[in-house]
Amino acid sequence: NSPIIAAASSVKFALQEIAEAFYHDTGNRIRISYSSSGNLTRQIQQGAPFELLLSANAGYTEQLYQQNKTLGQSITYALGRLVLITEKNTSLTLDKQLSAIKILTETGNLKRFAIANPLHAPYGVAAQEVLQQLGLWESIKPHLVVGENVAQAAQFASSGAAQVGLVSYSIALAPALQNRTRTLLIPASLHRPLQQTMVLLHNAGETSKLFFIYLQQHKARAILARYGYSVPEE
Amino acid sequence: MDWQALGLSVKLSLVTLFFLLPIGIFFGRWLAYRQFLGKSILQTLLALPLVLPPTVLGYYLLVIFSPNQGLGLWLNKTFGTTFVFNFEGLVIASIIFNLPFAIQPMQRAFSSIPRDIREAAACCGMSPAHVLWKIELPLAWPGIISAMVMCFAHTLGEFGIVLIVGGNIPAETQTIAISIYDRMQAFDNQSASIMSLSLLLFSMLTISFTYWLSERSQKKHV
Amino acid sequence: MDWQALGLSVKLSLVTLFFLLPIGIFFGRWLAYRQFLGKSILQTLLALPLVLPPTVLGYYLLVIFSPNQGLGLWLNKTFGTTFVFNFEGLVIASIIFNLPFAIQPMQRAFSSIPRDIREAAACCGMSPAHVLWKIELPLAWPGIISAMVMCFAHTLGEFGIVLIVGGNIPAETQTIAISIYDRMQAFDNQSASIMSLSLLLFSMLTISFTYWLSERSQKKHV
Amino acid sequence: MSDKPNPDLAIHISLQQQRPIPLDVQLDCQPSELLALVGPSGSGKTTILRAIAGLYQPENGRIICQNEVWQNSVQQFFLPAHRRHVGLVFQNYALFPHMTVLNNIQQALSEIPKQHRHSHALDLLKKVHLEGLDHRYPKTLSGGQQQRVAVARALARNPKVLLLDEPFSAVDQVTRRKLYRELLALRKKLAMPMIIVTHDLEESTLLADRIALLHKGQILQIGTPKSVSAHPVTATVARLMDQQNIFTAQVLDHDLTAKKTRIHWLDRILEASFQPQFKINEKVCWTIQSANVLLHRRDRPSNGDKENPLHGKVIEYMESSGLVNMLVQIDKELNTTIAISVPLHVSKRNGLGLNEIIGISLLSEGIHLMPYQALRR
Amino acid sequence: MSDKPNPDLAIHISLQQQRPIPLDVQLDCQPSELLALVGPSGSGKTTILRAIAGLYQPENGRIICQNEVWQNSVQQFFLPAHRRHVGLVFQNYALFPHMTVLNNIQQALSEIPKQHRHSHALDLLKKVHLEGLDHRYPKTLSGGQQQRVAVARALARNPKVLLLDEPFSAVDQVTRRKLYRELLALRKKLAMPMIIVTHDLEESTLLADRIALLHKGQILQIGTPKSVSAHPVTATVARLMDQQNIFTAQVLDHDLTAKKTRIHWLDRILEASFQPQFKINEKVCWTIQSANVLLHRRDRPSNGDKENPLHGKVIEYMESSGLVNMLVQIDKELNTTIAISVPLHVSKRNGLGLNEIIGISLLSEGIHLMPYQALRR
Ligand SMILES: Nc1ncnc2c1ncn2[C@@H]1O[C@H](COP(=O)(O)OP(=O)(O)OP(=O)(O)O)[C@@H](O)[C@H]1O
Ligand SMILES: Nc1ncnc2c1ncn2[C@@H]1O[C@H](COP(=O)(O)OP(=O)(O)OP(=O)(O)O)[C@@H](O)[C@H]1O
Ligand SMILES: [Mg+2]
Ligand SMILES: [Mg+2]
Repeated sequence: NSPIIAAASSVKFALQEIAEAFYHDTGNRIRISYSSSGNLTRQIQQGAPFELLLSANAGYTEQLYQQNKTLGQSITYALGRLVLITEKNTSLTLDKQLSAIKILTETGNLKRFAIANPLHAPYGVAAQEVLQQLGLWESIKPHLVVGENVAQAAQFASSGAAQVGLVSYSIALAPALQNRTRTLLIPASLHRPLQQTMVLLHNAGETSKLFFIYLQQHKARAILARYGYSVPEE
Repeated sequence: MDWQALGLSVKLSLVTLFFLLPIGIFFGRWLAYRQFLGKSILQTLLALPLVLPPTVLGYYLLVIFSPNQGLGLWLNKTFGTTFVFNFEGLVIASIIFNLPFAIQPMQRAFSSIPRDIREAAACCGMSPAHVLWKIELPLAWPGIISAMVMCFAHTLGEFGIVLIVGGNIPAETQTIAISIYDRMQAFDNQSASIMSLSLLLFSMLTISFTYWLSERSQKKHV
Repeated sequence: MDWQALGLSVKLSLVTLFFLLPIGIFFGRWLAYRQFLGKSILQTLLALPLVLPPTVLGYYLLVIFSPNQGLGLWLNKTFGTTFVFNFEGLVIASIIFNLPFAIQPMQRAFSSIPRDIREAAACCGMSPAHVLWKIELPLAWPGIISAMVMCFAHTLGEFGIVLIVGGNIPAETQTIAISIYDRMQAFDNQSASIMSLSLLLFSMLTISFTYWLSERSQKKHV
Repeated sequence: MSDKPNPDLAIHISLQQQRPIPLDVQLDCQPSELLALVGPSGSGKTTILRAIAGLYQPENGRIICQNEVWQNSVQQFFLPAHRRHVGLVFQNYALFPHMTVLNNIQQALSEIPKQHRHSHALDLLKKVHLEGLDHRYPKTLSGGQQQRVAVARALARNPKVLLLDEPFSAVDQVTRRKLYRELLALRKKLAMPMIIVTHDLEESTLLADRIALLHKGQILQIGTPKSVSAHPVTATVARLMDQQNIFTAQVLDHDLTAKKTRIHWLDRILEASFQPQFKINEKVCWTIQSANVLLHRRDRPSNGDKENPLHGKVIEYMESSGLVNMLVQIDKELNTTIAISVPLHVSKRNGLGLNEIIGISLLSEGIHLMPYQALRR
Repeated sequence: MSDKPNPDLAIHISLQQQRPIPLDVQLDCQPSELLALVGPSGSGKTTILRAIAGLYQPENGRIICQNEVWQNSVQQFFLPAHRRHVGLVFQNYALFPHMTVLNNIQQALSEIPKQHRHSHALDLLKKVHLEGLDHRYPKTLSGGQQQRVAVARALARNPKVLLLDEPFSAVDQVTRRKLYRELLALRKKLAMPMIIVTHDLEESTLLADRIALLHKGQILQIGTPKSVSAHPVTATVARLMDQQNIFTAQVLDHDLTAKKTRIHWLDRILEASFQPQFKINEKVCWTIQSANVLLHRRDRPSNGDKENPLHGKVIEYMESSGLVNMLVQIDKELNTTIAISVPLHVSKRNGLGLNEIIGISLLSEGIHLMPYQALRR
């Protein structure tokens, strides 16, 4: 009976492949329950049988640690990156300073700008920071459409319902999106690091512990990097 | 308490009911009184909006109404408006996901009216519209009311579709359900609970008043 | 296609129906035939599960049934099992969020049975149970069927509550709705669409067959 | 009830209530007795049957059937309908719409062995002359056919009391006559009380041992059909029994030797049957059945013609199935008329018709006196 | 129809169909005429009314009312019910349960000005003797009260044709008599055809100008009530008209001078009214209304006694509202009986009773011959 680990939906792309590799290398299967990091945290607090939590936000793992639900401290296994995303055939030029978007707001041509919910989604928080850094927050705020999570924000932007959006790099790399969108990586300096943390929960078994370690090893890090994460120094 | 969101939700519910009432009556009545080939298929189609997860249904609506292509493009050209990220879009989405709750109970309500009573009405010289208004609607009323109550509650509570089609824009598409959900996700349990409770209380008052009114009007003759 | 998830969903739907049928019949009948103080309040309570966003309702259920405290603790001690993060939990959640869909239409169905027919049955010496079985159920059948169909569809499609209470555990609590939702979130649109389509087709077949059966049995005497 | 078990197979009913439906009734009905409840529309007949069946619970009531208490409101006891063993034909039939005719009847046969039910139900269908309709659904039956299914279903129960609420109202006369015969045969066979509600006075006379005349929830008179129609206790009863000849008069004297009572009516003196309970000079009402009014035959005068002879003009003349019903105007100013019916052939021989002046005699034995009350027509 | 508008206010009905309900009917009804549809239960009476009202569409039908085509199946034309202007009383009333009595009636008053509706509806309620019940809901009314509301509602429409499906079946005899009077008054006032379905032969004789006897969807005979009951065209008609005295015989000869036809019946010879259309030696059925059977009075023998005298034993003796109905056994082996009814006082004077041997005479004028058919009793 393979252990269940909980993972934020946003790491699904990479994690799927890592789990395959893990199975290939160790012969152990894991089952993964995806949800928002917040949901998962709550479920863990209410006794969910998860053995490992991969959160998109350092706050949740910390919270669980404080509440003595974990085996030890959390570890940052990757850092998320933001990209500016737009539908393929828009004429919008994408640049790191978002000047084209600035012009749109000034000319009143910006209709909808998609981000994840800055209230609770880590990529939403980061997106807000980026916009604030660039001094665009106030002018874009009225045009925001806010996704439940970063995937939803990407859906907004990729379907053309919103002109442009700030989403995670890992999502932008999804094959279905790559064909339909153009993206531009946002400098990591424009927001606080998007720490993807993980923590072993107190009922973690051997397999989970193995996987916890596996995630910190080279093979997993390579996969993570391929899926648009910066990987912290070993 | 997010009064704005509550207001929006109530407005959305009422506008939805405003459209659903005639739609439900029309189709409910039609399904109740007509026999035709493929009736069970049609009835089935009506239940289907329930089968898909709301978010998924919402995504398909988003794609369909998105102004870049197909229907959305045409709508945009024709009416100069899109049906995503605005109140109109929410209304359309609400209507679609409430169809089963509106039509099914009304169909049952209409089909439980004895045939000879409708016949007697025709023999009194009432036109079909008149019969509908004076005989069928009053007799189907309990069923219609409970259909409307379900739609009302369901619209207040639905957030999956609304979130996707509406884009969670404060004062425009951020309903109370989304607002509660957001607080909850942000671990603002207290706000979420207060808002949930207020919403429950408000619905409770509205709905039980509705039921009480409808019971009272029934009591005399049932 | 995620057959495992589909299987789980169908199983969940059927088990839910299995419990909801008697519950719906009991309460529907009770509400239909009894007059009592606070009846409208009770009917209102039945609609309330709809008012809260499913995820939020899911949280509250999670808290209530969580084995750490209160009811959940007691249940855990008494039955040796928890009702969260497993199939049993899903069933309970399903039952709760389907209550309005089960009870309301059944209430209408029972109350549209003419009183003198039930009286005639009593005068034939049938005990109340016998009357229920031989007279009321067959006559209320169309309403019961459509209630069951709604519950079936709704259980297939609900994912908010299921996600929270069940924990999205593959092969255990990951229903087809969640599975579709996950694919959608992962921009695996093709899988999501194929799965949605299959789910729709499957539901369509099941439901229209059900309707067809029920129509056919009605045709003779209506 | 006594200590010894007493083989009382009768049903005893006593119901009292003010509102919403006024009721004040005491009735009993012996096994094999057929009691007819008659009375104007809205007088409470259906309500009484429903109370007996346990479908309606009057405020105060005591119902005992075959020594079994069905209701005793003093002890707050009320036996539910399905445990009462009644056979009830509803005024509006109340057939089970989702069952065939045969199935409808079989529902009430739960107390006989399964394998006999089918043939028993078919027997009953035959009794109500509905052979061949066994597999039909109620909605495909005519009104009268439905009603007969309802009768068969009520009989099927093999009840302790049979309650029939206008069971033949929708059935044609020929079939009805056949059903009467079946009912009377049944009654001899089964020792149970039967209560029938009917509007048809002829029906009640033909079928019933006793009739109870109901008015506004009260029983005005109980007795054999003959006695109630010939000797109504009040003018109201006479009117409700469809008696057309009701008048007021004053008692003149009692002739003890001739056993006659003489009364003063209009400006005439009439000889009535001997009814000394009325005082001399007392104002009374009197009535005579139209069959007790004799036509003076122009072709062959008879002795009887001398009895209370009167003359008048025929102001209404109606033929109906071999009989002629006439209204004879005795006093033009007061518009006093007497109804009389004669066979058509007699009418023809005597050349009767509208506006003819004819002589009639009131048979003194047929003149029945009742306490005075103001008459409204 | 002709080119000139022809002020034909009658209704013409012609319906044919094999399945599911067999129908083959041609009828018309003149304005102010009251046509009674009679016939056994299930013969199609309700179906015909429904077809006229537009609630049932028979396969082939042509209905023209007051020169307006309502149905013409050749042209595929079918006017929907609400445009037909019919007043219909349903066999089961079909009142609107959510409306008061007054409101029920007002629904059919849409064609008169709003301010008059209230008083008009109250008037109608009075006509059906339901004053004071105007604010009641149907479920609080007794069967007969509901039926009368239905009648008032049908009248309210001021229809082009009035269709009454057993409109008085649940109403007591006294009220019914009053309603007859109202109906007859109405009929004089309003020039519309009226078709009434009834099981009550007395009702049809009292009310109807003509009766149409229906059997299995076919009209067997149409005519005045008198002619149909006195001169049924076949023995089936006689039987359906509740005629009890139906026998078979053989024509002996026709006496042209005495205008009599003689027939051979059992071992007797009877004189009948002159009916030369029947051939000598032809086998026939014959019938006599029981009112045309005369009792030989022991107290005063009369000339009439010589007409077709017979003797027999009384084997059934039933009193009912001043009349006595007897079955007299003429032939014991064949169990041939003749029904006769006499006034109670006559019976008493002659000391009649069960098992008495009595003499009777069959009035030759009352003996009516019909084509031969095997009789089933
Ligand atoms: N719920 C009620 N509230 C008030 N009055 C009622 C109610 N139900 C019945 N009644 C009245 O009670 C009286 C008795 O009704 P019931 O049905 O017993 O009459 P009935 O003798 O059977 O008449 P019918 O011969 O017309 O069937 C009627 O006058 C009716 O109007
Ligand atoms: N849907 C149907 N299918 C087959 N037969 C039917 C259907 N509906 C009615 N019938 C039959 O048609 C015949 C005529 O019915 P209808 O109601 O016209 O009779 P009716 O003359 O009004 O009888 P009653 O006097 O008993 O009311 C009946 O024998 C009935 O059984
Ligand atoms: Mg009654
Ligand atoms: Mg009929």
